[in-house]
Order: sequence, then C-alpha cells, then structure tokens
Amino acid sequence: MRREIPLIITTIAGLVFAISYFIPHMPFGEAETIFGDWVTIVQAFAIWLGVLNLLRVTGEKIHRKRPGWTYAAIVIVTMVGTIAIGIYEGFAGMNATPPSSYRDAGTTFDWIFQYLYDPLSSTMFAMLAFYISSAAYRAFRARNLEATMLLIAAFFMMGGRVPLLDQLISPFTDTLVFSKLSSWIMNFPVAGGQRAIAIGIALGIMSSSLRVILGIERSHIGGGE
Amino acid sequence: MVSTANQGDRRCATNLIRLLLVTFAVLLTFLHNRALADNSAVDTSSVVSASITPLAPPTSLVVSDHVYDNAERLDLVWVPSIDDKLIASKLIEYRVYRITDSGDGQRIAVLPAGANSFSDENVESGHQYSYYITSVGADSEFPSISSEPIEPEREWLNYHLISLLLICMIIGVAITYFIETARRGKKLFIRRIAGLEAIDDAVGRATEMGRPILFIPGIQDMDDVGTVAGVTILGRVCRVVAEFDTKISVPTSRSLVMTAARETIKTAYQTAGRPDKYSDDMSNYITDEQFGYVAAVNGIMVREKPATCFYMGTFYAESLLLAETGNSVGAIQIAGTSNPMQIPFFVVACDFTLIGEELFAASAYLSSEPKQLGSLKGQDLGKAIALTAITIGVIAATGSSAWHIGWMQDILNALESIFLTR
Amino acid sequence: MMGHYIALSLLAVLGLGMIFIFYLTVKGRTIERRFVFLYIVFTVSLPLFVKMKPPIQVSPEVQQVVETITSLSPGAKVLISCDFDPPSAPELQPMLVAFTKYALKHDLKLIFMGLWPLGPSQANRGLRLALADTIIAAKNLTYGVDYVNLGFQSGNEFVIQAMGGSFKSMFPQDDRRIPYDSIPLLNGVVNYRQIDLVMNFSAGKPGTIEWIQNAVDRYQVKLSAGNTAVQAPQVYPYLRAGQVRGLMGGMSGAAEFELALNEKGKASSFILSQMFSHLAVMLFVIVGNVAWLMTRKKK
Amino acid sequence: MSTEFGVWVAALMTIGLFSFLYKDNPFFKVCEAVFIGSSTGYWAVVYFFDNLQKKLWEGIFPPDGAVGDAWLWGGAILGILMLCRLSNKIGWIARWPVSFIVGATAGLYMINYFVSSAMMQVASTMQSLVVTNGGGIDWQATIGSVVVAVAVVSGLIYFFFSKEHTGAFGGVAKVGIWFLMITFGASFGYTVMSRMSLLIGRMDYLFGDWLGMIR
Repeated sequence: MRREIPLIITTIAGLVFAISYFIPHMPFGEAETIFGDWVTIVQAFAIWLGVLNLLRVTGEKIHRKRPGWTYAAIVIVTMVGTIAIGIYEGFAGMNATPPSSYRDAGTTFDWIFQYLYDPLSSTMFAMLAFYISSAAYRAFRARNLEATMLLIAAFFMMGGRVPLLDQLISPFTDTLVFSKLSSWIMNFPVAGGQRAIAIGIALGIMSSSLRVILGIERSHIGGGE
Repeated sequence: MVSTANQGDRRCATNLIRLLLVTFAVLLTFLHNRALADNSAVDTSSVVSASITPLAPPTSLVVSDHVYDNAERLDLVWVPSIDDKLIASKLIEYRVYRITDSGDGQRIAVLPAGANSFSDENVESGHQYSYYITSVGADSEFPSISSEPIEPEREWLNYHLISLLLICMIIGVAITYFIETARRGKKLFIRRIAGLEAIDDAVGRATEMGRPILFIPGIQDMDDVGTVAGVTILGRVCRVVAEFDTKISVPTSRSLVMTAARETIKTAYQTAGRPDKYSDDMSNYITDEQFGYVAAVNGIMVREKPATCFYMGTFYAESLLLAETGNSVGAIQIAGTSNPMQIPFFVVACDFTLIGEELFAASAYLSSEPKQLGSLKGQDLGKAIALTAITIGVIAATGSSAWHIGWMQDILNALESIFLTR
Repeated sequence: MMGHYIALSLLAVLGLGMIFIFYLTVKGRTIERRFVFLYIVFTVSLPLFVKMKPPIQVSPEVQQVVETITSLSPGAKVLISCDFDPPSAPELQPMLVAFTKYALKHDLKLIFMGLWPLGPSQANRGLRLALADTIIAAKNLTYGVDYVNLGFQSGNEFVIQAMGGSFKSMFPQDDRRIPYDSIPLLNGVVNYRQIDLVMNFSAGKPGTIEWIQNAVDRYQVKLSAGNTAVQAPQVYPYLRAGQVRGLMGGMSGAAEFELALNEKGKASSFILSQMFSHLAVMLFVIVGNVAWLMTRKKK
Repeated sequence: MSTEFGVWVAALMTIGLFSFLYKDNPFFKVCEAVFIGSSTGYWAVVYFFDNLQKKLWEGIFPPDGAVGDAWLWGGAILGILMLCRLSNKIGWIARWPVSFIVGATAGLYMINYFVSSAMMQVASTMQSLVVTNGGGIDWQATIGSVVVAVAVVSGLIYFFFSKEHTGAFGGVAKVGIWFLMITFGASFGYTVMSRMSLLIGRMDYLFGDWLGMIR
C-alpha cells in the first residue's frame, strides 16, 4: 500500500493535466482547475515544512552545543522575529481602514525586506562577479577547438553587447559593427543552437514525464523497481 | 486539421445543420411576427418618432455553440434586414449586442451592411448569453428580437489539437515500446561518446601520480535525472578505480545521494573482485546548503590535491567555483551536466565535457538500464521526426517562395498545420 | 568632454594595473585571487563616478518591445508580471521603472502581479519611483482605477495556466486585500482575453519561457519581456518564432530601453561600469591564456 | 553620507558578506546567519498571507459569509500530509502530496513544454532559405535563414545517439558542435554581463546610497 497509493496519485494527477489539454470538457477542465489550486496550496505548505525543518535542525544544534551553535541561534532569532512581525502586521493591516498590506512601505516588515533581505541576497549573488573574474584569469583556457570557439563567441558578446569594441573602432567608422554583429549572432546561430537544445530538452522532459505518469520512474517515492 | 478532406466533410455537415436551423428559424420568426402584427402589439417602431426613417431589423437570429472548442466561441447567423440593399441602402451598419446572464445589452461589434454572421470569441462557460442585432441608419437604430440564452460548451475534443495528440502518442508509444524491448534483453545500439575513453586515462593518471580522485555527483537529490546519471557514471569510474586500486572520494550534498553513492561504489568493487578494499569513508555527506558544500569541497581539493576531478550531475552557480579550484590544483577535469547555463564554464575550465543530453546517453550506454536506453531511443525517434519535418519543410518553403512551385506550398501548408498548434 | 578625459585616464590607470598583472603572470607568478578581486572592485566602482553619456544604439529586439508598447492606445490594460527578486534588480528594476513611467504617462492601465514571492515588492518600489515623477504626480492617479497590484501567488506555472480560466481564482483579493470584484480597474477583466499585453520581467524560472508555454501558446496572449542577461539567450528562439514580441536582455537592454522611451534611469548610468568590467574579464582571459601558452611551449 | 539607520545596516551587511572574499570570518558568519533567518522568515510570511490565508482560508470560509469552495479541503489535506515529513514514524505519508506534485508537474510539462519548445520551434524553422525583397535576393536575410536551418539540423544530429558519428553524418555532427559552442559562448558572455550588473548594483549602493559620493 505504501507504494501503490503514491503511484496511483501520481498517475491521476499527471493524466488530468495531460488530458485536459486535449479534452477541456467536464470533468477534465474542472479537475485541472481544482488540481491547480491544490498544487499552489501544497507548495505553500512545503515552504512551512522548510521553516519547521530549519527550526528543528538548528534547535538541535543549539541544544547539543555543536560548533557554530551561536550562529544557529542568530538564524532562529531572525527567522522567528521576521515571521512574528510579518504576521502581526499582516493581520493588523487587514483590519485597518483602508486595508493595507504587510508589504506596504513604512511597515517594519518592509524595513526587513529593504535593509536586510535585499542587500544580503543581492550581495550573495554579486560575489559571483568576483569568482567569474578570477576564473577568467586562472581557469578559462582555449585548451581545444571547442573551448576556443566558445571563448571567441563569448568575446564578441561581451564586447558587442556593451559599446566597448565599437568605441575602440569609433575613430575609423561610425557604424556600430560589433553591436550589430552580436545582435546577429544572437538572432541567427544562437537562436538556431538554442532551438536544437530546446527540442532535445522538450523530448527529454516528455519521456521523463511519461515515465513518471506510467509509474516506470519511481525515484520520487523512494525508488526501486 | 490532420486531413483537409475530413475537415471539409465536417464543415459541410455543420453548414447543412446551420441551413436547416436558419430555415426553421425563418419560419418561426415569420409566424411570430404575424402573431405580433395580429395583436398589433407595441413594437420597437412605436418608440421611434415619426421624423426618422424606419428600418427593418435583421431577422431569424440564431446563436449556436462553436463545435470542438474549449467553450470560448459562439457563432451567430441571421437574415439581413430587408432594407439592407446593395444600392442606395438606408442601412449603414449592424451592431451586435450581447446580454450576459440577463444583464444589460452590451455592444460588442459593429459590422458593415451586408453582414449575416459573426463569431463572439469572448465568452466563458458557466454563463448564459443572448444577443440582439440592430439595423443602424443615419439617425436611427432598430433592434431585432433577442436570441434564446445559450451557454457555450466545453467539447470532448479540442479538434485543432488532433495532430499534436497524434505526435505525442507516436513518441509516447515509441518510448514505452523501446523500454519494454530493452527489458526483454534486446540490445539497443547507442553511439560511442567521446568523453568516455578519457575516464580510463584520467584514472590511470591518478594512479601513476599516487593522488586521489574526486567525484562530485551534482548538488541535487536523487529525484533529479542528472543526479541519477551522475551516480550511474560513478559506478563505471569506480570499477576502473578498483582495478587500479586508486583512492576515491565522493562528497555529496544530499544524504540520499550519499547512500546511493555508497551502494554504487560497493557494487563496483565487488564486480572488480576487490570487495575488501571498499570502505564507507569513500562517500560522505557534507551539507545541503549550496555554498557551504562548495566551500567544503574546495577545502578538500586544496588539501588533498586530487589528480582527477569528475563533475557529473546537475550543477548551478557552483560549477564555476569548483572547476576553478580544481584547475588551480592542476587536476585533470572531466565534467558532464544537462544545465545549458553551466555548460560553458565546464567547457572552458575542464579537459572534457559531456554536453547536455550526452550525460544521459553516457549513463545509458554504461549501465544499459532498460529505462534509460528505451527513453533515449524514443527521444531519438522524436528527433528523427523533427529532422525530417524541418528538412522537408525548409525545402518546400524555399521552393514555394523562391520559385513559386504550387505543390511545394501545399506540402508546407500541410506541415505547418501539423506543427503549428495555434 | 571633461568626462571623456576622466574616463581615458581611468582606463590608463586600470590598463597599467593589467600590464603589471600580465608581467607577473608571464614570469610564472600567478597573482593571488584576492588581487584579482581588488582589481575588479576598482574597475566596477571607479566608472560610477564618471558622468558620460554612453554611445549606445537601440537593438532590434528592444525596438520591438518599444513598438509593441507604443502601439497600445490609452486605456489599454497591461498585465505586468514581476518574476524576479532583489538580486536581479540592478538589471530588471530599471526596465520596470522605465516601463511604468511611460505607461502611466500614456494612460495605460497597469495590473501588477508576481510569480516570485518578492515580485510584488519590487513592483511597489517601481511604482513609488514612477509616481514621484512630476508629470505622473500631476495626473493624480488612483490605486484601483489606474493601477493595481494583485500580489503574489504560489504555484509557478500552474498560476499562469489557471489565470487562463480566471484571474480571480488565483487572486481573490489584491495585495491590499480588496476583493477582486470591487476593484474598478478589474471590472470586466475575467482572464487573458481582456488584457492587451502581458509584460514579463523575468530572472529565471518561472519566467518568460513559462509564460510562453502556458499563456502565449495556449491562450494566444501578446507577450513582451525583459530578462536578466543569464536568461536572455534561452529566449531568443522564441523571439524568432514570434512567441514573444521583443526582448530586453540584461543591463544593456535596460539602458537601450531607457534611451528608446526617453526615460533616463539607473541603467544608463551603469553602462560605463559594465563596459569596464567586461573589458577587465576579456583581458583576464587573454592574459591567462597567453601566459598558459607560453609556459606550455617551454615544457 | 546617509543618515538613515536602515541604510547603515544594509551597507554593513553588504560589507560583511564581501569580507568572505578576503577570508572566512565571524562577521561573515553572522551576516550569513541573518540572511538565512530573514529570508526563510520573509518567504514564510509571504506564503502565509498570499496563499494560505488569502486563497485557502478565505476560499473555504469567505469573509462575506458566502458558501466556500469545498474542493479546497483537498489541497488542505494534502498540505497537512506534507507536514508529516517532520515525523520519522509517519514521514512516509508525505509521499502522497509529493507524488501529487510530481505527477501534476509531469502532466503539465509533458504537453506544454512539448508544444512550445518542440512543435512551435520545428514549425518556425520551416522558413525559406532564399529570402527575396522586391526583385532581388536579400543576401543578409538569406544567410541568416541558412544559418538558422543549418544550426538546428546539425545541432539535432549531434544529439542523435542511434547512429555512429562517421562519414557525412559525422561531418554534420561536427558542424553541430560548433554551433552549440557558439551558443554556449554567447550565454557565457551574457552570464558575465549579468553577474557584473549585480556587483555594479551593490557598489552603487555602497558609494551612492550609503556614502553619498555618487549623485
């Protein structure tokens, strides 16, 4: 039973979405709408599952005084603080006239977004700029024909998408040769190459989806034949 | 859509029905009007002041649901007003009004004189719609009788998607067929994949240098196809490793992947006849957190200086960080990922890269698992269909547009009607 | 002119630094990565202080976005899906702001939403900036009549799909918790059929490709898009096939868009930094490869 | 220089994370912990109001007293089953909602993805190789459409695994890999642009919003 029920659920959910594309008639169109609602709800629960999981893992870390438990404490304090403030302000705004959102400017929750979440997440990704530069210097080599072609294409793209190479040749000509060239590369060879990749991926997704719906692929329920 | 003859038949039938309906409606309206006239009831003309010229409204308005659609279209037909004449007509235009769920009439279209049909494509299932049409003169407007309320229906088959359904079925059936064939033990051919021979050389090199091998199976869990392919390739790498008796280390970012990796390594050592050399230390779980995992792996690289690094699985931003560090310790690097965004980093920083689907092909090739082999074959069939269609389509398009060859245009139209699902 | 000279001297300073790095590398002394990091900090920040009008030209794909937008008549309803979060804001926020300013000036009706939890917050920030514009402020626009923010809904592509049936099913209330039916702007808006254009600002998944798959190809929606540079190449095949009408890619796309709509903003002032940083990366690749080839020959 | 407290906090957080580039340190770890905590909290609140409260709760119990949508109970039950994962004993039951999501995604993707990324792409590749304008041949457009057609066909052939890459077939596959490399090169260039934009954004914040040195 532990294996059969999930398999049946998978198949039914998959079939409803696949069939309703072709048969919008009762009951498929309606079932699709209802299932769509369910997906959004389950995903919201999954986020809360993550919160509870994080609480459990970090709580255990603090309890056992494992290395780095002080940082775990900071995680818990900021997380619980953010949630408490957000939920309080959300309900307060709901009952206010006119109603306002927890997300509106001027709320403490918006302050957290603007001055904690935003700079921290932006910075995390901005660090990649440094790593790309150092990799460009230390690792990216034209070690074979393929890599060389890749680097050359990348060169024209980096120099052509911003007015860089065009600035260099500006004393000689006014036409933006490299800007046009990079646009051309994107619109023709790249569009073609991406299209080949997209067709391949679409077929791959189709076959793996089919395997999931038919119950041939079972790794999401713990694998095994 | 799939065959023009079929469509013609259908259209013919619908038109016949429509014609019957219209005739019936004309009769009905005639009788109805007679009745009205007999009762000399108040009709619209009484509202109109004597100063403006009266116009006859259109008659016999029939609204029908459009067939084979997703309840998004209603078709209207009517008999034009008797004042709608070709020459010197007082009637300028018709206006179509819609009443949704017995609300007020809303003007939805203005049609030129002479029109006798209209399709409202702005309707929803679950609502009742009725319509009336007015004859519009220079200074007056006269409404027809409202049609019976009708609700658009969702049909059993969205007819213009039939070719899509067929192609999906062909590929779907092919995939399941090939999986079944492979299961029964039939050998399915898969071409040699360039990066694979490099594996043996790379392992040999590590043995010569007396340094370990590092294998990273991506940062996703076992429910990801890329990870599964990575672990499969790990099995093959480990068989060579066991033969050469080299040291291998497989840090993972998911605990489930660690379990799977340990199983795989163990089996490989048994197959190679060296079960005694296996130990659980070969694979360890580090952390789920993306950058935390990268920091730890980079630490391992700097300390142990592996001779060879394998990156096989699903990678995101960490591809760059791992490959750069591996490069700086002078390792030979072999990578494979299906994420198109990360392939460039691997191509320029690694010695060998399995590009996109090659990762899955390599995994199917090495494991000869029916599930993987069959899917690959089915997908190949899909590619063959796409290739054939594109080749014929391009030739036909060129022939018809550059040399105006008629039958080539027909071929192109047929192909487009199959593949364009809009 | 002044700006030009400063830029040139900057280039000279950074160039000397690069020559020094090159010298060390060829000598076999690969410099430490912290110095590379430091070098990048300078190349990116110094140009920020220089005020120079970048010589950019609007590319055809951005031009197509502009044409799609300018063809809308006043009163047209535009659905704007903000599918990004703060990390991608430097690229996408300028597009959003420029678009919002243009749209509000030309009396388009804007319906904001987000498939990313932080999207609606980005929309609010963009709106705040646009409403502060003097011309727009003079129009005295009202929330709910001229623009509305539906908020976020979880479910990714399932939300796009379900909106093909009805917007209300996914957004029973707007961001301020006003019921869908009592918002004047949404009066009569059932689903995509009452929308004249969908604008999508996307930093990944769900984003433009999901909008194409679930709205354009299934419900014949008109779609224009702005993407992060990482995402843009994947959208080009769909651009060629006409599934998306115009595409702005990354910061340079944003700068071109600002130029075309004549709404100067952040992107235009960042483009010089962008140029310098690209130059640095390109030079790093050359330096690294030359040094590598030279040492390989010696062996 | 900014006088706003928040801007100072944001600037310090930014510097804290960047300090990792020099070396791992406690300041970085504090910032990282704050990041994990505040982001998880933020997401949780957003999902709580925009989905659980607004859609689920008020869908079942509409505030205006109307009859709720009973179907939503199904979603609620699946969601609660999802939370069972926290328990070791009944954790297996969480497979039900997971199966539901996996199945639904597979069903939706199978067709939608196939239509947009395969069918539509095949259809729009069927273009005439020779493009004419007025009387003559438009060479630029002609070259463009030849390139697209060759790129798609050769790229597909490269990813065709049922035939050995030998002879003419191998030659076409070789052309395919070149086009793929150009494609990857372009996306590489674009990635650099994207990452640099993020860094520029941060630097602008530090020097502009915080220190007020850029106007």
